[in-house]
Amino acid sequence: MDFATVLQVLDSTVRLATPLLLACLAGLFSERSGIFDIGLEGKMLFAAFFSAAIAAVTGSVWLGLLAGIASSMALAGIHGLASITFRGNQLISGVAINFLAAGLTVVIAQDWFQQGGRTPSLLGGARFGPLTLPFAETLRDVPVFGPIYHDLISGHTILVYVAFAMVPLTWWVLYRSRFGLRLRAVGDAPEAVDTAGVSVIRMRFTAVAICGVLCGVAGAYLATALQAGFVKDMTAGRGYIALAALIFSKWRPWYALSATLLFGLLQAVALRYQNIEMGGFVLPVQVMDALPYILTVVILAGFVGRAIPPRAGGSPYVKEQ
Amino acid sequence: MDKMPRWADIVLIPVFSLVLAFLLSGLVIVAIGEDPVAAVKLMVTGALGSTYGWGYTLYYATNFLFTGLAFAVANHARLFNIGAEGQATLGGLGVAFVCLAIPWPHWALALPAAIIGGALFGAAWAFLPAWLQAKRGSHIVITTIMFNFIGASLLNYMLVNVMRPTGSMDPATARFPPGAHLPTLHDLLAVFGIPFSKAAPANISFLVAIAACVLVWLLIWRTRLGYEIRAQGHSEPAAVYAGIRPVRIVVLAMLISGALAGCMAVNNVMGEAERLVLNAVEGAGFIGIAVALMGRSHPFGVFLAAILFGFLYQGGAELALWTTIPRELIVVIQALVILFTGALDNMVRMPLEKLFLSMRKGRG
Amino acid sequence: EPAMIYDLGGKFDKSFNEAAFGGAERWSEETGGSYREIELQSEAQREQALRRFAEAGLNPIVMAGFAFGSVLEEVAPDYPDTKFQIIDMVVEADNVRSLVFSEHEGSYLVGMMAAMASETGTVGFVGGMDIPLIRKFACGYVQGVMAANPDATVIQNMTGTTPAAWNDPVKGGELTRAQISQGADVIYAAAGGTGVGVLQTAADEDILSIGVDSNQNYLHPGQVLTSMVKRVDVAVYDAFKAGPDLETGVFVLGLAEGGVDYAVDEHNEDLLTEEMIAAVEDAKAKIIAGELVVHDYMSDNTCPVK
Amino acid sequence: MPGADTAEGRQTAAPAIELRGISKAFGPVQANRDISLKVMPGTIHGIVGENGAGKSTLMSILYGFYKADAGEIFVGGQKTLIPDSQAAIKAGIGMVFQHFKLVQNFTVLENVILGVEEGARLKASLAKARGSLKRLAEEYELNVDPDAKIEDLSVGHQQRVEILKALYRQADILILDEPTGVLTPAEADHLFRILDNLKAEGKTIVLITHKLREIMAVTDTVSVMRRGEMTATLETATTSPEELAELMVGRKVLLRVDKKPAQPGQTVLEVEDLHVTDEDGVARLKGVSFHVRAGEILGIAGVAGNGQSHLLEVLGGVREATGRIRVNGQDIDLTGKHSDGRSRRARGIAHVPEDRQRQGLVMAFKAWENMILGYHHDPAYQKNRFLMDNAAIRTESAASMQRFDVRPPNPNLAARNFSGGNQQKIVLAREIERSPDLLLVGQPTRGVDIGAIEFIHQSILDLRDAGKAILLVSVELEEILSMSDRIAVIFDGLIMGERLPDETDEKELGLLMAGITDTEAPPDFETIEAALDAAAGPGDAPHG
Ligand SMILES: Nc1ncnc2c1ncn2[C@@H]1O[C@H](COP(=O)(O)OP(=O)(O)OP(=O)(O)O)[C@@H](O)[C@H]1O
Ligand SMILES: Nc1ncnc2c1ncn2[C@@H]1O[C@H](COP(=O)(O)OP(=O)(O)OP(=O)(O)O)[C@@H](O)[C@H]1O
Ligand SMILES: [Mg+2]
Ligand SMILES: [Mg+2]
Repeated sequence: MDFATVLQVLDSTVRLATPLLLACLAGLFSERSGIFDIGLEGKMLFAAFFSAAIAAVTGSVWLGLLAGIASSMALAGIHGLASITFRGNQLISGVAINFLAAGLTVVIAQDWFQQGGRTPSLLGGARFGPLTLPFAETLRDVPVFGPIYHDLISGHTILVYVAFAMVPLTWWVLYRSRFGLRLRAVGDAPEAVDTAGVSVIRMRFTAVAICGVLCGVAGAYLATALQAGFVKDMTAGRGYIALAALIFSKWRPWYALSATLLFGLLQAVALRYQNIEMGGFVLPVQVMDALPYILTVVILAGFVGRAIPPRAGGSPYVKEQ
Repeated sequence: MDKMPRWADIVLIPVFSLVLAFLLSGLVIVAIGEDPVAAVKLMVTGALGSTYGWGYTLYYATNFLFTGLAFAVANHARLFNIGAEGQATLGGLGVAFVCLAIPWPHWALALPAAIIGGALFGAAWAFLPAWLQAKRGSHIVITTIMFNFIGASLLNYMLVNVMRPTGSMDPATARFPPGAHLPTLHDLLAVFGIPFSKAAPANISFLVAIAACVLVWLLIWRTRLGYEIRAQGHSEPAAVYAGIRPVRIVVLAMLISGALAGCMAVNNVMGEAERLVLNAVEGAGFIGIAVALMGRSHPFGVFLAAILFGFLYQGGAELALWTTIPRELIVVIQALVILFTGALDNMVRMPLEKLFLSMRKGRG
Repeated sequence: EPAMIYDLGGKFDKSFNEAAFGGAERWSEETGGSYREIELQSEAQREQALRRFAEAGLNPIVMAGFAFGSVLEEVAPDYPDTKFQIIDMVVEADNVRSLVFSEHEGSYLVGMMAAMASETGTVGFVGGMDIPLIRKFACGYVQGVMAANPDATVIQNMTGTTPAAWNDPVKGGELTRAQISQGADVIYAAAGGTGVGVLQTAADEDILSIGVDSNQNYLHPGQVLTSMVKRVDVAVYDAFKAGPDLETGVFVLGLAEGGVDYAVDEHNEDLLTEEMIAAVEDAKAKIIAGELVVHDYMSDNTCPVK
Repeated sequence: MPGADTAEGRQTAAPAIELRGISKAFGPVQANRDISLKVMPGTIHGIVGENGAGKSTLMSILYGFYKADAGEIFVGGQKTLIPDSQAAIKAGIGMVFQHFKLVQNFTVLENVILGVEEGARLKASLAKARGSLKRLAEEYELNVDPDAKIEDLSVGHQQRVEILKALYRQADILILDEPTGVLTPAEADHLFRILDNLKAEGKTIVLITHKLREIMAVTDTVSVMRRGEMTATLETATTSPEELAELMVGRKVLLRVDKKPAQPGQTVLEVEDLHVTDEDGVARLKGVSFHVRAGEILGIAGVAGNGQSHLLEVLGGVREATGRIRVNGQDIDLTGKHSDGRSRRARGIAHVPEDRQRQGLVMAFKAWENMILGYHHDPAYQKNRFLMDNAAIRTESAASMQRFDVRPPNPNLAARNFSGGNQQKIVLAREIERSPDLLLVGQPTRGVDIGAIEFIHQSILDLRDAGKAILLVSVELEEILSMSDRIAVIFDGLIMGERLPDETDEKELGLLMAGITDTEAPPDFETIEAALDAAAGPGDAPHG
């Protein structure tokens, strides 16, 4: 594998990892506050649709992004209502949200655009274009660093940089800010937060809202940056993979980055080397297709070990039975 | 010491929740310019108004019963088995092997063999995630998600490259021999002189599923293993104190769960399609999660929830057949039903509890 | 009143089912007639839809997809007065019209065009799922490429193994990029909704793509080399028009019958050189005349070229 | 010096806290009924009452944790609305809950600042809190490492953190709910000295406890609660433990253990050179040897965290170990398939674990299901090869709950719906009713009211008198001294020595517990204190 190929695979890794990373960090905020969220998939899908739809109608990708975020937050609001206010089952609520998004996006898309549950293709300003970082062209010919900078680091859409910037930001918020302290506390010992005079409900709603924002960005990334429009079910299970990455990363931001990059890399490699010949025998495409998943299990079993979720995760905060 | 009579909790709350879900669904139907009353009528008559409708409703319900029970058993041990989809896929493979291996003389022989085949394959697919969880602490949610994908790849490979009859366009196995065809409810009820639609796919697997319900109920609440599973699920330290080995419970609970999921193939693969096709499970594994959670992991609750979802599926099919309501709208209705009955139930419960409490106080 | 049954992909799958839908709509517009339709949600509904429509007196009933074969075999004899038309599969029954398309022939032609349009000598193929039908597309395509440029390389990829494989434009886009990085500059997509992503990414990366089933040239004018059209729309239109008098039997719709073809319109005419058109038309004529036989993957489950 | 100058203050100043007509129901349970209470500033007020009397509920209402259904709260004479803890903190109220409200994986510092951070960034808050904590620690002798994780602290230290939390929030009124339930006598003494200091500063303290000794020693006034109502409020000086006990329970209670001399028989349990290393690789038992004979109680005294919990767990089959254990002369496997609780029970060992809510009971199980926990394989409970005989189990459980005076004696009630004392009785009933050869008991009366303590002690003594061997682990020196026939003191994974109860006293045992065997030159108090601090390793979970 030559250097250029490595760069291409890594470049692909970055693109594939970005939506996972955003969704994973989204889940991190929610679950750190004690609200489990298997509705990442649905929120992303919802945002993918609304961002594409609004971008298509207005011609502005930024309005699209806002719409995506708002729509994802609306679903997050339902999740919060069900699991915080009404102390419902968080898993059921998540499942319902996934269904709701899968159905509503297509119904609304058909109603609005009559294009078979798709949005029109986005053109020009209705899409996020690649950003060329400063000096990318000039530095291009510098050996090793040049290509890395030009091909791998530069040339992504803004949302990719946002996603990666979210990692240190999340870390800082989580471990260095008042909000983060309370967030971590509320996921581990809500009664401690409550008796310290902080509203558990407000903390959890805030966390769920942040989750909505990040899922919104992830969905918008899929529909308006990577692709140019919405296609039904276009999240294709990425929400579940993000959930797996979240557990993999043991609910920590830097680990989340590594986990999603790992998933991205495994996929990029599997896509790039789909037809591998081993001594005259061509590995069936199905093996390569399953490879990322198999490797995930192997790595999980071999190196990662036990993941302990936030202690109060998954259960509503109930003071009185 | 309860705040509300049990019947209110079991009957009133689900009914009110359902009504809410349907009201909201009605609004969505109005929004896209259709008649909600007619739609609901069509769903109800289509799904419950004839033996034909019941035949389909029960067919779907059977699938959800198996996957719902599968999730419920694991859930009693606090294992979130998200992998019923993959386990049922593999169960299909097992059932197909059994059905194609021997020219079965009679279904009465083929059925138990197929149950064993499906259960074994389903259980096998659950084993590794279970073992990894028990021994290595690998989170069962990740491993079962991964095994769903791996299972899909495996099935794809088997159907396209191994089990497909040459020259066939369809990535599916050959038809099962007639001796492996299961009697439908039409055939079964005809024995008792009860007329039942011939066209509907509900078959003897429904009875197998009901038997599975009873067995799961016995297992969980009447056997030592069930006792140990529940103890482990509620409190691992207490289980260890009681001399219960967590590794054993995790593995056993998942094997049973996988076996139940695998048994679903007896219904859809052997009973309905009579051959194995790609994606035969069609998301029933995920519906099973909702069914089990809505049924509070109790076989009877799972039964009711499965029937509800069978109704939604068949009613939805009727909508799709006779109206221009898009099929995704049915998904929306399902979502609302799950949301209101499963997650927003307290929205109904809280005011009801207050009502009952004040009534009790009023009385004395 | 005729009826149309779409396969699980749904009538807006941007390719096969959507073409069928297009044919039905055209009939409805032209004749003012109405028709029934259903988009299946589950395997069990195949038989259900067939029976329910037949019992309701709908005639003819058209279904799109090979997966109906096994069910139709059972159902058709029960409704001798109803005519059925199945696309992509042969069902032997008196009241069934079976239509199979020679996708390999159409794919052969676009393969030739791909090879001729390619500057790098490397072209790509993105399929939805590794199933025989898609292999048939791929095999015809590769033969065409090799015919035009024996030294060419064809990179073949499949998207996945779950139904999501047909609706994952993001993965389609990523596969496209992977193929581009390996030198491909023309990519043929036979992957439903995933193909939308292939065409999009190809346009973004300034290479050429080839659409499938419907004419997809308009999606990215000037950047889609051509589309391998499969006239499912015509098949449906004709069946609806014939009504209950639909002629039954097995029909193979190849280049000769106009069942498959490559698309030329205002969106891609600038991309096609005269030389290209000449070569392709020549091959087309030969195939129609029977002088050139494109190997059909389905005939023996193998492809003579890689 | 309680009394002297506060007496006249009481006439002039407004009460620090006044509750009027507080009522609170949890669903159908009326936890507090029309309760009124006045506490004068600068005094220590005690509250006693049976388990479930409503003490914690009342104080939680004052702290804004629960909302009262009816009633008013006055703080410093001002009517104050306390809808949440924020409001309580503002009103100068601090509370140390019965079940600590700490974030286990946070450091002490993080726990202290939680909710009262200085700004959006933590750095400044942490720095400031570090300074204040140091000052508070010096002022009140509240030493804790500010950077230690809570889960690594002993319960005693966790409690200090809770007190620091309240002081850091500048509480003038401090509520302590059963603070000494998990403390050693030395730790308790230390706590009471702190309380005295606080009182001297004019702070007001409310103390809930089951230990009448403590009430008599430190409070100025005391209230008694019974079944949700406030039945009496008395000047401590004018009452006696016996009177309080009777007010609480509604009958005369025997406050001293009344036991016959032991009649030891043959050796039942022999432990030789037992070693245990825990999950983190820390050696917890470093070669422990002892024996217990039939008909005697061996008490194990020690500061929590010195290995007694691990010892119990090894003997009970919850944990693997190396070394040698014999029961009735037969070797017991310490590792592998036959080292689990089931095998132990088959050998006649019964185990009342220290932590009843985590280990001893499945809180979601009904009482009858808990009554067979660990014995569910017993043939007596099986209907046939496959099914259990639930009806029989239920009947037997009801009878056995009746005998052990579990209230309510309803086998269909979930364990979590019983009060702490009654939960403990369920565990004891289960283990004792099987008449084991060897009974292991950990902290049998932790958090349990005096009525129940009397009963539990009597049940254990009855078993002893029936000729069974009993190993009693308790951090309550008083309990160890009054119950045991022999006492072994454990320190840092080693047995420091054995004493007979009549030939020793709390002071000597306290020194042994701190690892000091040289009784010739008794060290001064500070040294013992420091040694005990050091002795307190990672803590147990707060009791239930
Ligand atoms: N959060 C709650 N939800 C429901 N019931 C509760 C709750 N807290 C307490 N109760 C019930 O209220 C009653 C009073 O409980 P409380 O905890 O105040 O008693 P207590 O006097 O503190 O007992 P203990 O000495 O055991 O601590 C009991 O019957 C208890 O079961
Ligand atoms: N060396 C030992 N140390 C501790 N317990 C033991 C030992 N050997 C056997 N036991 C326990 O004593 C009980 C009876 O022992 P026995 O060997 O008769 O049973 P078993 O039927 O062989 O046990 P199992 O069915 O678990 O193999 C069992 O519960 C067993 O676990
Ligand atoms: Mg209390
Ligand atoms: Mg201890």
